[in-house]
Amino acid sequence: PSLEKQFEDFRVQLQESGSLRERIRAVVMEIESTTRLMYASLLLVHQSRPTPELLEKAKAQIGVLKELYNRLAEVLRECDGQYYRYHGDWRSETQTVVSLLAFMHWLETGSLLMHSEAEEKLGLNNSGFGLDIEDYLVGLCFMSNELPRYVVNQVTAGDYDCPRKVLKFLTDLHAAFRMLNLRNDFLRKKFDGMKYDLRRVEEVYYDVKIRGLTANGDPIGEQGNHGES
Amino acid sequence: PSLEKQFEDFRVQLQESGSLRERIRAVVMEIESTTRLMYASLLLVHQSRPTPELLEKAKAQIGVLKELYNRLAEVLRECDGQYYRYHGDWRSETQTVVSLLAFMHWLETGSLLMHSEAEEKLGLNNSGFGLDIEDYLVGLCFMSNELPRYVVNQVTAGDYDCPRKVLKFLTDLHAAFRMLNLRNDFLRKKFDGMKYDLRRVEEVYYDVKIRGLTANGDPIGEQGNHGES
Amino acid sequence: PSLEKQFEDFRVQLQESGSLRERIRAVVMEIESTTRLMYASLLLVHQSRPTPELLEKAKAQIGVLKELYNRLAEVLRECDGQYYRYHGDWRSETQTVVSLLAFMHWLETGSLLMHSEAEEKLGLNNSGFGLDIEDYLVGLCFMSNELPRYVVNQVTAGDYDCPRKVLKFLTDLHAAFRMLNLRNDFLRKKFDGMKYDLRRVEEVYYDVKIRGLTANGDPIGEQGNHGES
Amino acid sequence: PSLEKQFEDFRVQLQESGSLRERIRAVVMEIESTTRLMYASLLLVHQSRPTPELLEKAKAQIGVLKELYNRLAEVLRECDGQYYRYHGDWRSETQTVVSLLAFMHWLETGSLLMHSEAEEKLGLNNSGFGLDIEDYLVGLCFMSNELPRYVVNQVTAGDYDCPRKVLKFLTDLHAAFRMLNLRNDFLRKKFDGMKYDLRRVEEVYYDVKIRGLTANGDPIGEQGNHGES
Amino acid sequence: PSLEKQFEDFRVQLQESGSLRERIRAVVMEIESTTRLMYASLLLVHQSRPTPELLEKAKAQIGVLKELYNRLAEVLRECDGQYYRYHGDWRSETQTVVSLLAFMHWLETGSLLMHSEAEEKLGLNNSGFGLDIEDYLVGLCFMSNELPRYVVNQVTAGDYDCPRKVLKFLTDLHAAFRMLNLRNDFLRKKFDGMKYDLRRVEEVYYDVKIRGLTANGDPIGEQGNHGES
Amino acid sequence: PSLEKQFEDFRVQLQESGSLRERIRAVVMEIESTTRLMYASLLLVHQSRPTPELLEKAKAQIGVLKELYNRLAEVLRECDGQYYRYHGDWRSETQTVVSLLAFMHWLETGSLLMHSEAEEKLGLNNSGFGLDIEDYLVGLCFMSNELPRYVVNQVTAGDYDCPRKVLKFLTDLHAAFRMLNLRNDFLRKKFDGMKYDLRRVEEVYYDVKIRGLTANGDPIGEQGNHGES
Amino acid sequence: GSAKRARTMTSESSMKDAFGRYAEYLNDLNDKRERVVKASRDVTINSKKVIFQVHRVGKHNREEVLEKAEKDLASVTGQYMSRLVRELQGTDFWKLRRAYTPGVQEYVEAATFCKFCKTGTLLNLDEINATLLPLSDPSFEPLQINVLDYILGLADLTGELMRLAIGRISEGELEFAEKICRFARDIYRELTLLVPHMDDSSDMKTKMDTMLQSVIKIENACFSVHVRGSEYIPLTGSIDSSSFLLDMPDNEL
Amino acid sequence: GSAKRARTMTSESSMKDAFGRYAEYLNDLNDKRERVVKASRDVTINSKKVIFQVHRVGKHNREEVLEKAEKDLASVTGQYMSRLVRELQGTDFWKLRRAYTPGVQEYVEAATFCKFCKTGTLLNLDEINATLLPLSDPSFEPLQINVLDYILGLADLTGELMRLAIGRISEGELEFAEKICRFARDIYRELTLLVPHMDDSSDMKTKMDTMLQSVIKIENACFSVHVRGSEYIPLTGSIDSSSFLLDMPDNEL
Ligand SMILES: [Mn+2]
Ligand SMILES: [Mn+2]
Repeated sequence: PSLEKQFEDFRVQLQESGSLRERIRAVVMEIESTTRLMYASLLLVHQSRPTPELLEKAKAQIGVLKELYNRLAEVLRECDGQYYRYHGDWRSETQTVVSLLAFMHWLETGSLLMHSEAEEKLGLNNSGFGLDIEDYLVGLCFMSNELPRYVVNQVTAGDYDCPRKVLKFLTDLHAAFRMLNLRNDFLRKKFDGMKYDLRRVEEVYYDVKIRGLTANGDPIGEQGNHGES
Repeated sequence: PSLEKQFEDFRVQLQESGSLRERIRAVVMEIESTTRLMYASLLLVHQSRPTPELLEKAKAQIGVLKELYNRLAEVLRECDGQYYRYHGDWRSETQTVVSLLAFMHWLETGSLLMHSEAEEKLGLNNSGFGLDIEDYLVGLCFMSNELPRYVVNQVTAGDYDCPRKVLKFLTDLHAAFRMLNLRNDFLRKKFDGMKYDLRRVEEVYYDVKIRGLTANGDPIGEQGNHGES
Repeated sequence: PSLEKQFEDFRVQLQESGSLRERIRAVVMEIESTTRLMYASLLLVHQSRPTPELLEKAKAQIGVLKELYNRLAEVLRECDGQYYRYHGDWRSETQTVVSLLAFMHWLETGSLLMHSEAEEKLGLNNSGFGLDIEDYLVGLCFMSNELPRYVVNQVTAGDYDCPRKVLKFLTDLHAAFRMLNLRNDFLRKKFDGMKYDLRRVEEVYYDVKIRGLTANGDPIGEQGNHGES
Repeated sequence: PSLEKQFEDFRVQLQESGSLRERIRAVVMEIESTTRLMYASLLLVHQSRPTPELLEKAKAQIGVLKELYNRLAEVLRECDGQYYRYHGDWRSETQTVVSLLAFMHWLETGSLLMHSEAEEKLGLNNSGFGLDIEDYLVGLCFMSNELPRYVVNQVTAGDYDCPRKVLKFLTDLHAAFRMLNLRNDFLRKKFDGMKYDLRRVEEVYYDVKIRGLTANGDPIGEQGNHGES
Repeated sequence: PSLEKQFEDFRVQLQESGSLRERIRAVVMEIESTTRLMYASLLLVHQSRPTPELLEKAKAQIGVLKELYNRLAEVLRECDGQYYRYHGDWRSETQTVVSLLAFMHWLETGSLLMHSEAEEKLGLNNSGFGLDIEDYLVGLCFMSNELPRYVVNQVTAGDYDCPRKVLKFLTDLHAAFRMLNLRNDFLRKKFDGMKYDLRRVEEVYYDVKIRGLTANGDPIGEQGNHGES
Repeated sequence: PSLEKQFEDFRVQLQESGSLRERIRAVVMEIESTTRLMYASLLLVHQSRPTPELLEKAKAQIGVLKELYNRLAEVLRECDGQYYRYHGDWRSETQTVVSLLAFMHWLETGSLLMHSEAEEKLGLNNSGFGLDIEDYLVGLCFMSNELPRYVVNQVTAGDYDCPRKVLKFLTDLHAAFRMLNLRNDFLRKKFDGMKYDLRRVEEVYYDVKIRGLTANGDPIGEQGNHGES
Repeated sequence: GSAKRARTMTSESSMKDAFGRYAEYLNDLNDKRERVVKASRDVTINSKKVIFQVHRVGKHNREEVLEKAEKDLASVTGQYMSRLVRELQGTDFWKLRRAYTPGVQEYVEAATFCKFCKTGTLLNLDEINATLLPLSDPSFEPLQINVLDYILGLADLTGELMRLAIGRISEGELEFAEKICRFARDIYRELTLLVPHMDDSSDMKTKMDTMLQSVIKIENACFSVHVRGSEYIPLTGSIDSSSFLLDMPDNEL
Repeated sequence: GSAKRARTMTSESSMKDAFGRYAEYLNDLNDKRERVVKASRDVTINSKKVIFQVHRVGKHNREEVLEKAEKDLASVTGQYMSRLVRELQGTDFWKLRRAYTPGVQEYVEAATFCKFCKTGTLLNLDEINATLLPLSDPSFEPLQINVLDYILGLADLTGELMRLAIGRISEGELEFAEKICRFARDIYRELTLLVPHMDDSSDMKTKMDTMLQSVIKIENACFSVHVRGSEYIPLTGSIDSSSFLLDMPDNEL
């Protein structure tokens, strides 16, 4: 009898935990689909100089995300102290969210999106439901992965000052990361990849500089072709 | 008796299904060998600017393929409504067929081979035997994988306008794919790889443009930008 | 424009197919949970001689299954001729269903559940939605896997006639299967396992016989006479 | 400055979390080494009928474990609400602990170690640091894996009543588990294995019973049937 | 040109080898199907005392096999010295053939089918196409695997002299095998299994002997309870 | 008793070896952290022309390293002749050390740090604790990987003589490496990468040369368009 | 200037000299490794033969079979282990361990297997190493099998013990089978405590799983004999439960 | 009866005789396999050395380096391949193929690599096999490398060609690099058509993937040189796009 009672209790608890997971999954799928939309908008920066309109469109989704994280927090509120039990279920999507927010922030302001700013944008700074630091850092690494591509396409489109700016930003970011004593885990692996982004941006900066394509010079097309001189 | 009767029926049905499979297999092996010949011909586009003769040779095989798919359709006609039962037996080969047709089509016309065009080329548009959409899409992903290599070799052969054209094409294709909400399956994985093709073509375009290498020796500025055309 | 139109069509079709899959998944999960209940009831045959009540309880679920397969058939009705496209989504559960029905049928009647009987029980014999023969056969193999355990436990419980009956049944079933010319696939592998079930039942029959524990002999101890059954 | 400040904060937090992990690791390694000693002691039950002395030796380690879990709880107390963040670091060892405790408990009392009893033995019932239910259940599955071997060796040592007792225990445990609706995860996989333990014990019981080997030499019939007691 | 010529030659050679393989495969499939028939006949020995008619039926197939191996040898004759290139294509089937021939031979004569006798039966002793010794030995192991089942069923059917004969035979065979030094390969693994066959036959032998069941005694069913005799 | 005694001895020995390993690990972690500091200093050469001060700071750590290797040698001294048993524990870190020392040495002297010089700097030349030659060679490959980046950044910073110097050095180093016969191991893979470093440095050398950017010329930014100079 | 030029030349040629030495070092090392691998293969294949020889024991040929096995083992030691020892002379044994560990493990397996069959006891590492001492040139440090290789070889031994036990039961040597069972259990239990301390415990963990399976197979065989024996007591009226498994008298077959 | 007994005895002893022969057969086969494996390892390691030697070519030492490589290759043939040939004498070559295929493949790789560097052409299988003929004892059927091993060796060749191409570009030998590129592409294309006909095409498929990667690496290197060269034409005013990559004059460094 006691044994059956115990397993009956377990059944109830496991079912509750299972249905919680289902509800988390539903919210996370919406988050995923929202980031997909944001990403589709942001992809256009690779095809032309980023315009305010383009950013506006992506930023419109931040409110949606905030709402979704709010719902996630509510779901989690039911099971106090078990944030990290289910953390794995939204980790990867949240890292993507951070990378997009940080990229947009940099496009607008040229500076790094702080952890507290990210929390604020997602309405996470209060209560027990925060933005895990490692997720934030992984998100920054993902953002860094986009920068070489961005620089290459900007230069192709004639923006010769871009490499310098990105290089400055990435050098600082890389230096800041170097201060951290990372464990041998996922974050460490992602950070190791940042070195290659930095190197690639240096190369582009070199390409531009050795050819004298300066920011205040004329765009490639309008300057006399350097081959002519 | 009833039991034996039943298993006797099963024996007959399984044998029929088995011999059907054998016949499908025979046709599919011919399809495979035809695509291999086409592929070997098309490999020559990497060695010089593609000439009409080269394409002609590969195109000659399309008729063979059409004939083979016709035979496949006939075989399948016998077992109504079981297209998807045997689908796995010709999937992978059909994806390769699509990738080759789409590549050839792009070489000739510079545009994407539509699903209906692919069906038409293979004589599939009628009746119950069509070209599965996912197979078509996977085929496009395979074609995309060939493009970076193609661009590199065309530039080496002196065609400096090629990267711009390919980039335009691939950017559009990639954007179109992004609209699809793909499940976490084989197609999704193949599509994820397309990003790297795009990135590589962007790099090649950058390499050409940063050096002011234009198709006809004119400065870049006077040509259309790929975002515009 | 045409390209976008095409991909828009694809998007719609893939979404439809995706939601179809979701609906199938919902029904299949219910089937799975119903078989779990049936299995839990049937497990008790290993602990005592099967009583009619025990079978009654399990049989009560057959109606539920029939209802569920009816719903599945309705879902599938929407996509004519694509039965086998989604077949993989309910295969494994259906094989379990067959194994349970066939086991119950044998307990009741001592004979094999025919394919048509299985279809009838599940309300599948009409329309385009039938019971795949290979699924039926795999289900029989699963049932066979339960028989050695059943025989062992029945003998332990004093039923010495059981091995003879099971041996007869299994020998016939095995012989019937041998008539089929199976491909080298999952079914073949499962059938190969049936040999071990047969061998084990032979061993138990031997154990009983060499010790003279006959059906109409005296019970091992002073327990109720097995000769009555 | 702000960026550096932020990363300086991160450095501190990551270091704290890292040193916490180091401290957990140190305790866990001691737990592991203690369970290894217990396991080596318990292995002796396979060599003869288990004597109280043998159990005494293993039980002496329970105090050590309790002390270690106490230390673990203290370490965790520092980071409120992050139990599940570090849970993975002691999971597997705790499952082993449960399996050993439950095996010893069964040897002594013939009944299942309850979750609350396990917590009590390890001094975990208070405060925020409890025994995760899934870990407890996995531990029970591990214990089940030991039972067939135990039964075999006890019979060899002349204890013919052991199979009956173990079969009764395992049948009940298996039935209790079946009530749980397990996700498709590690626990589910381990539970699926329990079926084979049960089957093996049934076989051993059969081997003993078919030969009329009873604990006190009486015919089987006069003993209780495992289904009854 | 020379390069293409060479590869063209290769292609021809490999294609010839491929078609050779197809022809081998056709013969091997017939061999397989013949052994299936033989096996089906021989299976009946498990259901009753082996009668000469039963053996006759199986032996009738030996001529078919001889003819098939003759055809195989002819096919192989075309590619001199490449016996072992294609060996893998008929290995497994030949091992089964040996096991059946050896079993039948033993049923008839009570002695082991020698390697040279097996070759003779299959018409292989001449020319370059022989019976590989390892295949012969593996075949013997397969035969050994059938013997415990045979003995059990014979005793059940009342043939009490069978265990003694099989035991003598298997003991000798096992002793002979022990003369070999094997690598850690398939044959070694199969030979390892023979130990268990030997042990099982021995057990049956003693079961019969201890109960005083003699060769010309009555069938088990007609005996009294073993406790009484 | 003898058996237990022996294993007890083993346990003691292995535990000692385990604690030795712990002590090695402690030293190696310090080495790792020291190289991290050196690397952080040296990274600045990518951001500006290397100044003596910058090198001074990095060189200050060499003494620390020497001290640490001294401690490592002392630890190893206890287990005579087991250098290579534990070698894997400090291999990777030592390769990094060599790469840093060799880079610094080259910055200072323009020549290659010899194996004996490296040993001397680390105080390893005496006794049984030396610098493994393969580790030394891998270290050189790591150093080579840094050179393309260094050259690119130096040119960007206006040092146009750097490519010539690096090219000369790397050409010689590569030629020297070609004297070795390597296995298909880690070193071989690293050496394969050196070819790409060499090619990249060469490209930069010609970029500078073709544009007539001379060592004592103005930095790129301040010079007019390169077409004019 | 030409002074600078000269320096470059010197450093260039000194680099060449140095790399010439490195090349020589690597060539020698690889050649030696290759020779050690070959010697190790020979040890393996011949140790396996010894193990097969031991498996030929029966009730009536015990002495002669084991004698031959010991002679064979001695010749593995004298012919093949000694070559391994010679090849390794003057090397850091740990550096090339991966090249010879398979051979040494198989050798340990064979030697301990022989010894157990002969005496029922475990051949200790010290005892094995003592037999290796005379093979070394006295001017070098002698090759001694290390603890790890010994333990790894011992782990494989259990598989052979299992095969042996099944065979012994078939021939009615029940007590010997029980002795094997106890011995295998003891080794398993002792190794349980050593696993976490092994230098690389991952492959040892796999071996432990295989070992446990072997032990369980032996136990199952003993179980089976036992329950059968118990059944026979009332049938035969004898309490000697092993008598029914004695070798068949010749005249009966 | 005793007649029956006698028959049993005979069959028993004839069984022993037969198994004695089987044992001898298996022992001989295993010993031979072992010797072939060793010979194959020697061929492998020494063929690799030849390949390293070929990689030492530069613009100025071409003749001497290749001469030495050819001499080394000849000694691999004479010393090690000949031993392999001797070991295999009188055997069915296909039976032991798995034991020697790694060595033969590496040998094909080395021989074709040498030949390509020397002449820019592909060394045919017939040509290789012709050099093996004299190694055989005329009384046996001569060992000839089979098509499969030749093709598998050729597939590996592309990796070495890739390394060679990168190096040649570094030294400014653009035309040679382009020649390598064409050659590698040709081999890849030809093999594409052979893959499905290989006896066991699975490992060949992996090799094809690796090959394609190597070809792409060569193409990328050629691309890179080309775009750089095109940029330099207007800068240097020269149409000789390769001149800028000539070896640096000594006095400049
Ligand atoms: Mn072994
Ligand atoms: Mn190679």
